[in-house]
Amino acid sequence: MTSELLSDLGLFVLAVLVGFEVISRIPATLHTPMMSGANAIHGVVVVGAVIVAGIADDPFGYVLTFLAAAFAAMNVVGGYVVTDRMLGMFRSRPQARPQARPQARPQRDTATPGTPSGGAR
Amino acid sequence: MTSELLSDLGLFVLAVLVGFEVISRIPATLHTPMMSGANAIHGVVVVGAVIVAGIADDPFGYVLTFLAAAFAAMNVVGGYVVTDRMLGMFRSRPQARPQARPQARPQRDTATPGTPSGGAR
Amino acid sequence: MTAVEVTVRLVYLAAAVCFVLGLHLMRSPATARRGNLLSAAGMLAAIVATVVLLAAGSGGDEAVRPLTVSPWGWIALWSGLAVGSVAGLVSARRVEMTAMPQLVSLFNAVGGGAAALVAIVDFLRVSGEGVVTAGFSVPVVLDVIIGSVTFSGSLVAAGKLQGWVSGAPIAFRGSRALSIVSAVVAVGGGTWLVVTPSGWLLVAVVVAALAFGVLMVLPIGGADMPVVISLLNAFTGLAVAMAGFVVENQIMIIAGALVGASGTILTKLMADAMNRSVVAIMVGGFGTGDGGGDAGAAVGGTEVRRVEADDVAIQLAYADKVIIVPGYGLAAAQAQRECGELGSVLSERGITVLYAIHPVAGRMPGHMNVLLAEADVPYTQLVEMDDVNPEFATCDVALVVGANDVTNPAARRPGNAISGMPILDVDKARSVVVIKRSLGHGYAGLDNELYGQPQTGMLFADAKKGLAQILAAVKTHVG
Amino acid sequence: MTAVEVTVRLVYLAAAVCFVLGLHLMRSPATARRGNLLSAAGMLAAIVATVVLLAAGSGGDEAVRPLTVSPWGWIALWSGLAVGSVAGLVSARRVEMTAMPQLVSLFNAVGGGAAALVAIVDFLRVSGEGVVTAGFSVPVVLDVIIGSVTFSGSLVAAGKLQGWVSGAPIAFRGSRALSIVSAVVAVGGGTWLVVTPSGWLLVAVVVAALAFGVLMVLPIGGADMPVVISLLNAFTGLAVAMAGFVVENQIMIIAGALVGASGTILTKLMADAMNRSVVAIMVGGFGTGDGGGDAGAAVGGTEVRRVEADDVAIQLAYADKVIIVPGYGLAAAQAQRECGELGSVLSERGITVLYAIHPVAGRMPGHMNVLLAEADVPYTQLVEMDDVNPEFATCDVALVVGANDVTNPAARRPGNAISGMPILDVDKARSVVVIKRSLGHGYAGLDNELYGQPQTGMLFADAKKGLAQILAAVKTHVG
Ligand SMILES: NC(=O)c1ccc[n+]([C@@H]2O[C@H](COP(=O)([O-])OP(=O)(O)OC[C@H]3O[C@@H](n4cnc5c(N)ncnc54)[C@H](OP(=O)(O)O)[C@@H]3O)[C@@H](O)[C@H]2O)c1
Ligand SMILES: NC(=O)c1ccc[n+]([C@@H]2O[C@H](COP(=O)([O-])OP(=O)(O)OC[C@H]3O[C@@H](n4cnc5c(N)ncnc54)[C@H](OP(=O)(O)O)[C@@H]3O)[C@@H](O)[C@H]2O)c1
Repeated sequence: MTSELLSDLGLFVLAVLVGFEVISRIPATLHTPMMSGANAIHGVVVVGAVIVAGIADDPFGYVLTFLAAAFAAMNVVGGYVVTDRMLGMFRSRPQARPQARPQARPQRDTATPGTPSGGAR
Repeated sequence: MTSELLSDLGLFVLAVLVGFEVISRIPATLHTPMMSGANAIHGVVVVGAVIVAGIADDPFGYVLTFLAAAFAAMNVVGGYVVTDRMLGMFRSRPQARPQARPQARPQRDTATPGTPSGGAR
Repeated sequence: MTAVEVTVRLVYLAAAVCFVLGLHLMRSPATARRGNLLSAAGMLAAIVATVVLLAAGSGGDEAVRPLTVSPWGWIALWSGLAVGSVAGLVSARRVEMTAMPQLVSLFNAVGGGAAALVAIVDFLRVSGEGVVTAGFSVPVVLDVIIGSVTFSGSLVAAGKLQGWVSGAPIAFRGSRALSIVSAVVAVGGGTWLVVTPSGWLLVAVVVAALAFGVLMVLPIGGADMPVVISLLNAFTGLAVAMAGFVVENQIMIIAGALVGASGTILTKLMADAMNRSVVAIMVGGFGTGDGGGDAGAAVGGTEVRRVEADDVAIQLAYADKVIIVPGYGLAAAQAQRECGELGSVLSERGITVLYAIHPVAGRMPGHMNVLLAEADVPYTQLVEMDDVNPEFATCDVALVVGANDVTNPAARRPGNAISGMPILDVDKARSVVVIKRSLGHGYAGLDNELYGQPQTGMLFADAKKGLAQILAAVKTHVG
Repeated sequence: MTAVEVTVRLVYLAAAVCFVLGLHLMRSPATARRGNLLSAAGMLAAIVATVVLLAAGSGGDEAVRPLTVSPWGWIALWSGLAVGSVAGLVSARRVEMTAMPQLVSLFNAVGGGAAALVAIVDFLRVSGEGVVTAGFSVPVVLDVIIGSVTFSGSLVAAGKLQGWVSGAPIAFRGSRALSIVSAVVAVGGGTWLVVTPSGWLLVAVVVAALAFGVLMVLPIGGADMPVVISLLNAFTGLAVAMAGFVVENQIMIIAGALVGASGTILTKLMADAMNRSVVAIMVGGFGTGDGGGDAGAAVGGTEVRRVEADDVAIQLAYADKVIIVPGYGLAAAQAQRECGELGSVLSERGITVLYAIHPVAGRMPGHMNVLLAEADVPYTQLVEMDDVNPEFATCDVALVVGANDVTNPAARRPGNAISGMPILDVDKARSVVVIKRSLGHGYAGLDNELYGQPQTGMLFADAKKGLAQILAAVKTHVG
């Protein structure tokens, strides 16, 4: 094992730890955007596609480069855009709603009609 | 900058991120043991003291080695032991206490004597 | 190392920080969007840095074999990037919110595929040069296997959710045996490849892994797909990290590992919320697709009480507190806007309106939140299960819209498919109204005892139509 | 790399994982102890691996200069380790729980000192060989400065808490100027050192940094010390990470960075809980030491109502729900056992007993938890501020034991030293009993309006004695 490989392994392990820690205890509300956000991050494979372009030197290589670049770009662009779209929906509207009337509840038995149609199926 | 230094820098940065993430949202109850636990971890400097022993090659160096080793060992041993002692106190006793009597509260004005001595100072 | 190389490495580190902070910020709805932008900015920086590195003619493993891009290489790269970007952009912009999971799955597929391709290209070159070490071939094999499995598996998963492949568990005679054989071939061939590197062996491994991906996902019910997709998301992360090892690129290693780990945790959170184990799902469990049907069935022999939209409207209009319980049916009927509008009309009348969000209502975690947020429901009204459950006792009407399993009191008893799953305490409400098309079963295929209880009224309708009727009735009856 | 070197690196990685998991497990009381043990196991492995590496005669920066330990080196090392271990063990075993902060501070000091020494030794050797790069000298300088500041600063902090140095802010004419000068010398000298490496310059930097450490901590009030200690803890972590860069050792880099970051967050959490900024504390704020005194003062001119132990005992014995509010006075009087015993006697009578834990009650975060846990109070009875505040309205007696600022309603008004600090809503209780020695002020030096309110009775006594009297009275009056 070379020293580089060991260092890279160290980066890998620490990144795994960061990944574990950063996710714990997020609200369920955000599970799906979070999954989508993580999905966008693995679009970093586009970096690999760029490197592959530097490796390829025959038609077959170029085809694979094209494929890798297209796949990766789709992942990264689509991933971020769709996550942003999802998250954009989470803005809270400025809304001055009277939050729960102050305990002045009417006699509900009179207010609520007795759900007349009770026909069995 | 050498490649090694860059890798080490990467480890440093990722470890910082792990540190930030791992601490967020711990109960205040555990702040002090946590501080103490982190304190013990920087006792890893004992590894440095060992390396220094391999560097030192004159009496002055040996004196510094001794000091570094003593300091570091005190940190690491003391740190872990004291943290363990603190945490050992957090065991919950198995105790079948009647948790809040079921709403059968006596008229408290009769039950609680009227705190007689009201002398001003 | 040249100055460019050093700079690129530092940019990579900064990008890694952006990714982590981005995910961190996503933990709260208020900062989530900013987090995603930060992450995207880091990504852009990393990509640009890499392009610059290649253009400067350096990079590659330790500058032993410096990378230079031929004109054809640039053409392939840029045209690929352009095509992929447009495809990603358009699909992301156009997708319906209910079709999210399949799109994410598609992105997983292409991500995993790209990771596998990276390893394949580099392996072909390196093995051509004849110096393959285990430190190189092991990540190649892992990358190719994981990437290929993710590619085909994610495509199948997306197809199932989209309805192109049947959502029901598909198993043919010998399919299990075949999937075992393909796994053995992939792993065995991979091991052999490490010992004696060869291009043909690589092809065999790829084919076997692709087959395994398909065979792994086919027998899983469509309703379990979200968990599967989350798992494949983590897989793709791992594949990318392995690709990072192959081309010795740190940002791919870090980002891939980050996604691999966080995706794993997410998968576990999702599975936990459904009271199942990831293993059970992957092996193929009780998931039975989203079967509708058997409309005539009575609940355990009991009769149910039908109600009409007008009744419901009046009940709602004169309530003090209404809790709306959305479920998969809301998503299936695309009724989120009607639901949100009803909520806001009631709110305007001074009625306290809450939405009870069960963690696994719908078909993906947070499904309901995303839908309702799309319909402009303020997220302060979205209340998670543990917080909303005590509220049912004091609410006048609980309006269940297309939810079934998550309200089924049977979960409190042992011995059935949802035993132990935490549920919404809808049955504690003074009055319950359920909107669904029939007495059909939910995902777990169980009768719902709630429907037979005296305080429950059933409004048999498609969720979108039913809500629209109620909304109209509310407006008519209480100008 | 030799096989030993590779193995050591892998062990280091495993140790790093142990440290992180250890900290992670410490987030919950149930698993905290296991976490600490895991962390210790990782530490042991890392140390043993390093010793093996040295014994095998390899290691060091890239094997360019392999490390070998001379017999004298081994002697110095082992005797140092032995002395340090015994000192650490004995002090950790013997320390009173109330003296925790000063001990942690002492460990910070020696840790920082060791980190500085590591850099000094390596610098002397490398500069002797005449090949000092910036990549080497920059971490050396950072390590030496941070390590030295931590060393002297932590010693002063410990001295203040232990009472060896006055807890009051110490400032003499020109002390601020002197501290600025020492900082300038340290940083300037350090910069110079990077340009032209020299042993004497290093000595100057060390001396200046030591002086700065002392001058930085002296003007800070004793009561602010816990925040300072936490900050110095983070500093030590950083110094160790820098030492790791100096000797190119990965586990030191990782563990040091981990502590540096987590320590920083902890410091911020502590300061936040006191409604102060870390900067304000370090620059020297309103902290005025733990002054007792001015026993005769009436609260804002109002008269207070005195009560006796017997009254309190009867009130408690016939209550349904009692909330005990411990504060610094409890720690100062070492009255935790009496407090816990009173609580358990009341519990046995079927009374609901809760302990209201304010985050900054006492003089370090979690101070009260640690004390009460020592006195065997079950941690289910320890309720944090936000959870316990609603309980006061329904409690019969709130028993305040040596707490002052954390109960002062003045915090709800702007314009005073504790404005905005969250407080315990003790004044909402039907009846309040305060045990303290006098009407003396707390840490913030403010009158407490609670004491003048009609429902409040004052029991003037040392907390330990007062509680013992109440306990005796409870036992007598209600056999
Ligand atoms: N969220 C996740 O991550 C996830 C992932 C996989 C599986 N699951 C599982 O999915 C279930 C979720 O529970 P749930 O209560 O949300 O849904 P559910 O139990 O699956 O029930 C959905 C109900 O909606 C009704 N429905 C379908 N289309 C409708 C339409 N157009 N209009 C009105 N109603 C319609 C169906 O009844 P009719 O046919 O009678 O209309 C069905 O009973 C749980 O069992 C959970 O474990 C969740
Ligand atoms: N927890 C932390 O991390 C931390 C760190 C630094 C500063 N602080 C600050 O410290 C304060 C903590 O509030 P607190 O309410 O716990 O304490 P406090 O406001 O400082 O008051 C403590 C009280 O205990 C009394 N006392 C002292 N010795 C006693 C003894 N032997 N027996 C009985 N009573 C005794 C004193 O009154 P008598 O003299 O009349 O007896 C004093 O008023 C806050 O202002 C907080 O910001 C906290």
